[in-house]
Amino acid sequence: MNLAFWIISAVTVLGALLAVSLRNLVHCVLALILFFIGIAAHYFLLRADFLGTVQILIYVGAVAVLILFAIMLTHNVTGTDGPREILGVKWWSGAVIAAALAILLKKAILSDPLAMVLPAGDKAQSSVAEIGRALVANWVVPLEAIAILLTAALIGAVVIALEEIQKSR
Amino acid sequence: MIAEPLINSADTITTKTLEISIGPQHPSTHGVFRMDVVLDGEVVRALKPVVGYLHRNHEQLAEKISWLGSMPYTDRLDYFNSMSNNWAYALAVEKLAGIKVPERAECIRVIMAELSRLQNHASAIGFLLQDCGAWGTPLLYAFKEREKILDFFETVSGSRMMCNYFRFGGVRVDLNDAMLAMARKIVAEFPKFLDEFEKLMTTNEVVLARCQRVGILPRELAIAGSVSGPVARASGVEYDIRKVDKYGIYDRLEFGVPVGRIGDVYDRYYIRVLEMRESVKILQQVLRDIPAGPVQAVEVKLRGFKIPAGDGYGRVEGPKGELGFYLVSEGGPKPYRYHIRPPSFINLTVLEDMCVGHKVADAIIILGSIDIVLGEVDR
Amino acid sequence: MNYPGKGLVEGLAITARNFVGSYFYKDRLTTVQYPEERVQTPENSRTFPFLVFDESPDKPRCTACKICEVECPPKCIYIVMDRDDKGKPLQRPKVFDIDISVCMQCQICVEVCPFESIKMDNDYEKSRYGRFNDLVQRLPDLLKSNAYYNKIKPAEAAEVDAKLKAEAEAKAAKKAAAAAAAAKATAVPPAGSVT
Amino acid sequence: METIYQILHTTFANVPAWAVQIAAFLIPIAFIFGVYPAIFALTTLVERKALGRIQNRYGPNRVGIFGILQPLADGLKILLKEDIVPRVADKFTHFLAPVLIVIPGLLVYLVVPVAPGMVAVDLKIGVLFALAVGTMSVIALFMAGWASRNKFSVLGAVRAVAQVVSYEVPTVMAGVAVIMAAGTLSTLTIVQRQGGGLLNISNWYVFRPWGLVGFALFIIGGLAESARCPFDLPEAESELIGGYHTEYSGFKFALFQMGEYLAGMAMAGVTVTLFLGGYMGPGSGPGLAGGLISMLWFFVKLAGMIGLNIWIRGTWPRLRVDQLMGFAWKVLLPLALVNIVAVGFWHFLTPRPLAWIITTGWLVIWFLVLTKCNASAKLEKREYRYV
Repeated sequence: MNLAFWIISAVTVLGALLAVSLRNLVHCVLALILFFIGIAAHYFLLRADFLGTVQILIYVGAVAVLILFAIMLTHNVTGTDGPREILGVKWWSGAVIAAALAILLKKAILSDPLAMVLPAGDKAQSSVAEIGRALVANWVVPLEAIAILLTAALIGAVVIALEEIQKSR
Repeated sequence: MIAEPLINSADTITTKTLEISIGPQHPSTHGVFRMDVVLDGEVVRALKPVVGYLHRNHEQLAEKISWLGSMPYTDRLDYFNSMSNNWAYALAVEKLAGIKVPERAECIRVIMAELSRLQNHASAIGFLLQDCGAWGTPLLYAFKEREKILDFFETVSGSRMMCNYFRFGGVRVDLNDAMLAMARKIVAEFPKFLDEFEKLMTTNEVVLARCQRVGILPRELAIAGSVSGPVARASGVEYDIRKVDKYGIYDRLEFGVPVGRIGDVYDRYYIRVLEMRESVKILQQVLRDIPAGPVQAVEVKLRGFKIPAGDGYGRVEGPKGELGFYLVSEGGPKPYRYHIRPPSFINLTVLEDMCVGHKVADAIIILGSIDIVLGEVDR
Repeated sequence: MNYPGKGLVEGLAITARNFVGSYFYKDRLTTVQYPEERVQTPENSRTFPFLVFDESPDKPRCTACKICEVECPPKCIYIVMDRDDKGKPLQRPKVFDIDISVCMQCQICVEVCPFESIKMDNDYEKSRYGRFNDLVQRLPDLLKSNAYYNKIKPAEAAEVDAKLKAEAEAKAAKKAAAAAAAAKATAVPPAGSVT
Repeated sequence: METIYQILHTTFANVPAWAVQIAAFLIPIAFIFGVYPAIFALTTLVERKALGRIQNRYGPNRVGIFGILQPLADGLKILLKEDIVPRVADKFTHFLAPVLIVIPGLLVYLVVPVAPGMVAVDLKIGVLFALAVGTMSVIALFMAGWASRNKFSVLGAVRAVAQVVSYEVPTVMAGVAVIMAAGTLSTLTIVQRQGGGLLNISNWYVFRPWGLVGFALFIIGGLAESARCPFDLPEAESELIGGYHTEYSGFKFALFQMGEYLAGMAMAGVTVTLFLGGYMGPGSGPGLAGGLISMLWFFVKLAGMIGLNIWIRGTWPRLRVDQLMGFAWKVLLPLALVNIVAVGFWHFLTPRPLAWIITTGWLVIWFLVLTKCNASAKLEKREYRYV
């Protein structure tokens, strides 16, 4: 089981690194998608198949497309025309923040070995039913709040679109 | 005329317009024809038609050849219906030279022109629906009917599309009984095809959604742009040369001329369907009472045919619109000036006014609904 | 009863009828499998011109009068008259080329030819590999017998033959009459001088 | 996969466990890779012949007896075709796009049950997995359109992405209706729930009022997702020449075709599983004979769905982009939500006839309301006068 874990983690980290270092913006997004798929693979590895599928459905299917559309609206997408400095001042500040974060999380990462997370039986029951029951039973209020938020967002999108149609007619 | 590059469609995001050229090598421009389209997203902001790719210098050429010599070239103008092109040229020369055409030849001319109108309108709506996206089915049904008519043209004149069948003062070959029977069979089967076609497409919701209220040509613009033919009649212009000039024997035949009201792509489609039904009525009348007699005026010489000096303009109601020939003769065997009024070219001038504000997909259909043929546009 | 998808469903019904019909009714299926089956070309159909000869290929009807070369709109015919060794023109073409890549099959040459020597063929398989000299039909390729002409266009050929025969008889009759007249003229003076 | 593992384990007892494990894993994969691309090849031929017959002409009949070898000939031809990559194209993305378009098409078949117990992976979240993987093709479409640096391709790609994303929502909602009725996400149990009843047919979900609506939504969603007529906007020849695969030639173009056809067949497979009772048919059941008959039933239904696609492709013209979007958001999505409520009624109203009346009534009322309020495609009464 560990071998699969290390391979998938390597792919995910590679995706993340590429996402920040490639010149062409579209390639960065593709690397980001590779990263999302890597995370989905982790979920499948941990027998959380519902979460893995939802990860693919939401992140790869919708968020990545959103980012791609956002890129379409930017100008220098191919990254060849603008000035590029990778080792400028920003790089150092980034590294310092990352180091501080690592120290804080050290305790959580190293406290428990991997085994604890894996469920007892080798063939664990699918988590869909439990997630559904939990969502509707003791997490009902946040569920309804999110529902209202999403509806508001939907109505907002419609309003913006209507404005544009009024203007262009 | 090209719109300024940055259009500020929303106060925050400025989107650039996309300039693409549809054509000259494009699946749905009905020939070598280019449209420089400025797109804002999917919406057409500006459209400039570019023509001239198929220019063959026909009018200059005609001044070097004898009167009869340029008759085969008129087949290549609107290569979909060579019969009505021939008729327009023959009519212009007969008006100029004062030649009288025998009765049977006039009947044969009406038969040929109306048959060519049937196959032209059938292919026109076939191509229009092909542009709408129906995968070739309506087009091939229309072409099945067109094949029958082209076979009849080949049996009579020798060639399917380049007939070169009309002569000054009549027609070249007489119709024997076998050919008349063939024509009657075609005319009898045509309404069956039309009913099947109408049931397939006229009430189809997708066609309605795509064609209704798209590319509206207002009546005043149609008259101002001197648009002629089904495109004008769909917008409400009541003008059909067969009724105005009453050339040939059209005054003795009773038939209706359908006129629309709104003038969008759907009207232009349906006007052509109704015109086909009228042409079938005309053909039935002519085929019923075609008289016997000579098919060629006697006094027309084949070689050394001269026309007294002067100029004249003869026109015919072709399937695409008013096809006219303006000829100037200075008494010699060759015309001094030979000018053609091409309906497709003139109908094309209003293309931009119809397309602006619509989507790219609509621009293609509007072009299809005008039914242009590049041989006639570029001459 | 007009339910929302009525037009769409009717359209489907039509295509279904055509689909099924193409298996049963022969008139619905109009494809002709070209190399195996061929469409029988009608008699009047015309592709490219050819020259007719009566008895043997070296005596074509054509007298190289060049009327067709002059009248041809796209100017695709080139004729050189044959001369014997002393330079006297023979009524026969030495060179008769038709460039079928230029010819637009308009059949004006057939109408203006006074000697009924050039006619329209209806053999449409004339594609060649070469583009320049393959597509120019020389005199030997153009010459075809009158029998061939009768085979492909019986009605038209019969009409032409009848016309030619009538002319020949008229000329023979005229010559006979002229000969008779000449003979009478020579016969009478001796009688006249006697009296 | 578990059933194959048991079968193999019992028959080859002496073979070590891990070898049997790998074999049990590879056989379904081989089945999917073998059968479905073969069906794709056959579909291209059947489609061309059927379209031909609709248009009163023969389809391809030169290669092989009735044109049987035509797919082979097409494959060979496209292998030999030169693979032109535009100079300005973004090489890496241009190369990756065709690969990424085929993967989702094949992944969906993992969860489609072909016979009792015969499903590649018996995922507990089968339906959700099938629909989630369907969205991955969006990325490949965009990459193809963007990488070829051709204005028409970009237009086609933007249209394709908008279309697939906006038709994904009604399709998933329609799937939710079936999941509520069956109570599980696993495709195998969904199919088992549709068994029984008269001749194994009367329990299919398509014979329920809400099932019929769901079935229609799934067909329309399937057509839209695989960009087939009347929604073939992305590669609409008359406007955008080839859409996102204009700049592809050679085998990359064949991969695009395969990806599109496989996605279309995958949606057809999921529709058959959810609504037409997967492999349930008069003779199907466990055991060798029953298994074979049920497999036959599955492929007959799949062929029926593909036939419907071809039939529609030969008849209807295509919609415009804004009508397409309007249709998805203004008609299909509300209908799907209404359908979910209908399943709620169906579940809680125990007396069968009462449940039937209420759900049918509810759906019909909503259907009329929806068609009334966006009645754009009504035949305007046009009168033509004769001069």
